[in-house]
Amino acid sequence: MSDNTINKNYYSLRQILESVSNVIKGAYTQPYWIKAEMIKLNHYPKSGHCYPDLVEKGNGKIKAQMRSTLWSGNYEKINSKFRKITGRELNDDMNILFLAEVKFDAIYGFSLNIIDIDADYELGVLAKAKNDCILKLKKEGIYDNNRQLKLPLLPQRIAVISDETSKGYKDFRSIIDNNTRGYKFFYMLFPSLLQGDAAVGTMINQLRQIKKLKHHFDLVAIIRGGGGDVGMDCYNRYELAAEVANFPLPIISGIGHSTNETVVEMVAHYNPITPTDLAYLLQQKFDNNAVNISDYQGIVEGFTKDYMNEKISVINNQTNYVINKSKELLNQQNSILQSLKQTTIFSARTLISSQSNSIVHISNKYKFAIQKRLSLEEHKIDRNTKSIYSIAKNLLINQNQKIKFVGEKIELLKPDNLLKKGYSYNTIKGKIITNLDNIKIGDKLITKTYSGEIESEIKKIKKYD
Amino acid sequence: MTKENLKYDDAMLELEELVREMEYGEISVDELSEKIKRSAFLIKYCKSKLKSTEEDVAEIIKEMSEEG
Amino acid sequence: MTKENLKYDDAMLELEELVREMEYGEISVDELSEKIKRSAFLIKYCKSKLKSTEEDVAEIIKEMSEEG
Amino acid sequence: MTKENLKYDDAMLELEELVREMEYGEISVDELSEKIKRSAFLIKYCKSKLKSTEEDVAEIIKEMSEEG
Amino acid sequence: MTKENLKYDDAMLELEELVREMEYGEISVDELSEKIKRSAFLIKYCKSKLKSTEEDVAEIIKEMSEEG
Amino acid sequence: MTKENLKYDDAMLELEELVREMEYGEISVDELSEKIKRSAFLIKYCKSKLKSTEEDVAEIIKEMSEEG
Amino acid sequence: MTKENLKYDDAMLELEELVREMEYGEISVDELSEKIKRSAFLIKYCKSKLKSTEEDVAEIIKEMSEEG
Repeated sequence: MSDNTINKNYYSLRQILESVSNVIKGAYTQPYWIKAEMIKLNHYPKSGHCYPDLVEKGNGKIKAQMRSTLWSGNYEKINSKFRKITGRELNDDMNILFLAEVKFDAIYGFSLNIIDIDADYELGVLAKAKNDCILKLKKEGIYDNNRQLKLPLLPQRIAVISDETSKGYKDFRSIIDNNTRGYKFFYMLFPSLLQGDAAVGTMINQLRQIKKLKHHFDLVAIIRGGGGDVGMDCYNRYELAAEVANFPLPIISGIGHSTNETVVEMVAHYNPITPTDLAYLLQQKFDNNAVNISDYQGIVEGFTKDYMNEKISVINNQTNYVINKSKELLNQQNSILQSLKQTTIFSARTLISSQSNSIVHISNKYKFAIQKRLSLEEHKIDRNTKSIYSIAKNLLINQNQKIKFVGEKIELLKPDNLLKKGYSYNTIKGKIITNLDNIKIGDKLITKTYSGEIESEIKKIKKYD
Repeated sequence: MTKENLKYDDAMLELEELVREMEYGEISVDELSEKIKRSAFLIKYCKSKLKSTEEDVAEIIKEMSEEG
Repeated sequence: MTKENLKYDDAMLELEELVREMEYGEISVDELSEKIKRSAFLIKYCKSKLKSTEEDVAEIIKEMSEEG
Repeated sequence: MTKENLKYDDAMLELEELVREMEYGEISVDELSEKIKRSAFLIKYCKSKLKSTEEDVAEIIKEMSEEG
Repeated sequence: MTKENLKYDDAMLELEELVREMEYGEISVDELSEKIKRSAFLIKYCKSKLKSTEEDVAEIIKEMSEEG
Repeated sequence: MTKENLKYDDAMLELEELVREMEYGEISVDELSEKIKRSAFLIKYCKSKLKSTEEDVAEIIKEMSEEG
Repeated sequence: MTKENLKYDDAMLELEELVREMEYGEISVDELSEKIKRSAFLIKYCKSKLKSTEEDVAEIIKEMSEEG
């Protein structure tokens, strides 16, 4: 184009710029939703306008860059809505989705006029950032670190990260300082911004300061309050959350808000939500301790009483036992002795009386045996005597009879007695005839009778065969 | 044989023999008288002997009884 | 045999022998008086012996009883 | 055996033996008096021994009782 | 065994043995006096031992009671 | 063991052993006095120890209570 | 352990242990005084701790500046 600069047709700058303006106006008839990173808001408080610097990066390099405009009227409207939805204000370093008119002005040149910013998009971005932060903490294994610290039983010495003017801090102090029970807290303020991006740095600084002095403190309280829900995003920031998670003292957060729990609150040792709650929590700990101590005191006192009573009663029991048992033992022995004595006496008496009986018995037996024996002998004598008498008598009687019998027999044999009965006998020559041999006829036969003799002569002799 | 020397038992024996002889008739009438005389003597003797013995025994028994 | 030397048991034995002899009729009338006399003596002897023993016993029993 | 050396138990044993002999008629009448005399002595002895023992015992028992 | 050396338990054992013997009639009249004497001694001894022990114990118990 | 070296628990153990012996009748009359004496000593000792402990403790508790 | 070196948590732990011992009856009379004394001390200490702290802002600030 440089070759025919002079005689070439040309357009005035205005013409050309108006032409560009027309083209653009023709091409970009409506506003467009554009995504970019707002690296600087460039808010001019005096005019109220903003001139956000927008860039688009890729692989670490800037791929597009542009300054935009956000007129004060829009700014107020957008910022208010943004704040309402996201809990943060428009600020530097934000990825935003905005509605902008693409304009070209001959005087002011090319511009993007931001007429709306999608707060929901920002919300998504924030949520993602928060989620990334949590994942990172977990991945690094520090997410639970602070919660795993042990809170001292008596959380008495408190490093407070807050702002002197913060309502939350005032609330906290008024509860802690005015506790009616006379609890003594020690707290020291480490002042810091409590919201907005800048707060991250100051809070980290103060935490590091406290870390150096950690032997003076039992815990760190992050106290914020009264500031509404704006600028809370700082509590989702990895740098701060990591510092909190890794902090060697338990961190208790009381940052009072109504939005979702921030990452700092998640990783903090405990999150009572509000400064008031935090103060009450601490006071509650003291109360618990006071109760515990007085419980223990009661136990110690009660125990001592019971213990002594028990020991005394054990000893008394043993004493009574020893006394009773000794008495019992002695009584027992006494009664054994008594019974042995009775048995001895009884046995001796029994023995003597049984022997006495034995003697009597044996005497009687003896007497009886003698008498029996004597009477037996007497009986024997009597029996013999009687035998002798009767035998003698019988003998004499027998002999008498015998004599009588013989006498009678002889009487019968006398011849005179036969003759008397009529018997007679014959004799020849004085001899009784017993055979006929010597008898002759003519012999003289004399027959003898009781009254006299008859003389006859034998005439005939007839012998029997 | 005198009365003194004659024993009761012998007298009885003789007596019994005499009786037997007489019973069997082996004795003549003449002897018979003699034998009868003898028997009478013996009987008398025995009776007296028995009587004296009886008296003795009675006496002894009486004595014993009296003594209890 | 005198009374002094005679034992009761022997006397009883003799007596029983006499009784036995008599029972079996072994005694003649001639001996009877003598034997009866002897028996009487023996009986008397035994009785008296028994009596004295009885008296002894009675005496002793009396003594025993008196001593309780 | 004198009273001093004689034991009660032995005396009782002897006495029982005497009774047995008496019951079984092993003692002759001639010995009877002697045995009875012995028995009487033994009985008397045992009684007196028992009596003296009884007195001793009674004395001891009395003492014991007095001591409670 | 003298009183000094005699233990209560041994005395009781001896006493029980004596009583047992008496109960079972194992003691003869001849020993009775002696045994009863021994029993009486043992009983007396045990009682006195018991009594002194009782006094000791009572004294100790009294002390204990006074001390509360 | 002197009072100084004796521990309450040991004293109680010994006492319990003594009581146990008594319960099981393992103590003879001969030992009784001695054992009772020992028991009394132990009881006295334990009681005094208990008393002093009680006083100590009462003092401590009193102080504790007074301080609120 | 002196009051200076004693931490509240340790004091409470020790106290709990002591109370546990008491509840489970593991304390002998010999130890009681000592244990109760210790308990009292710990209770006193813990109570006092509720109402006092040794921390000093000036000191901390001094420390801060020293460290840069």
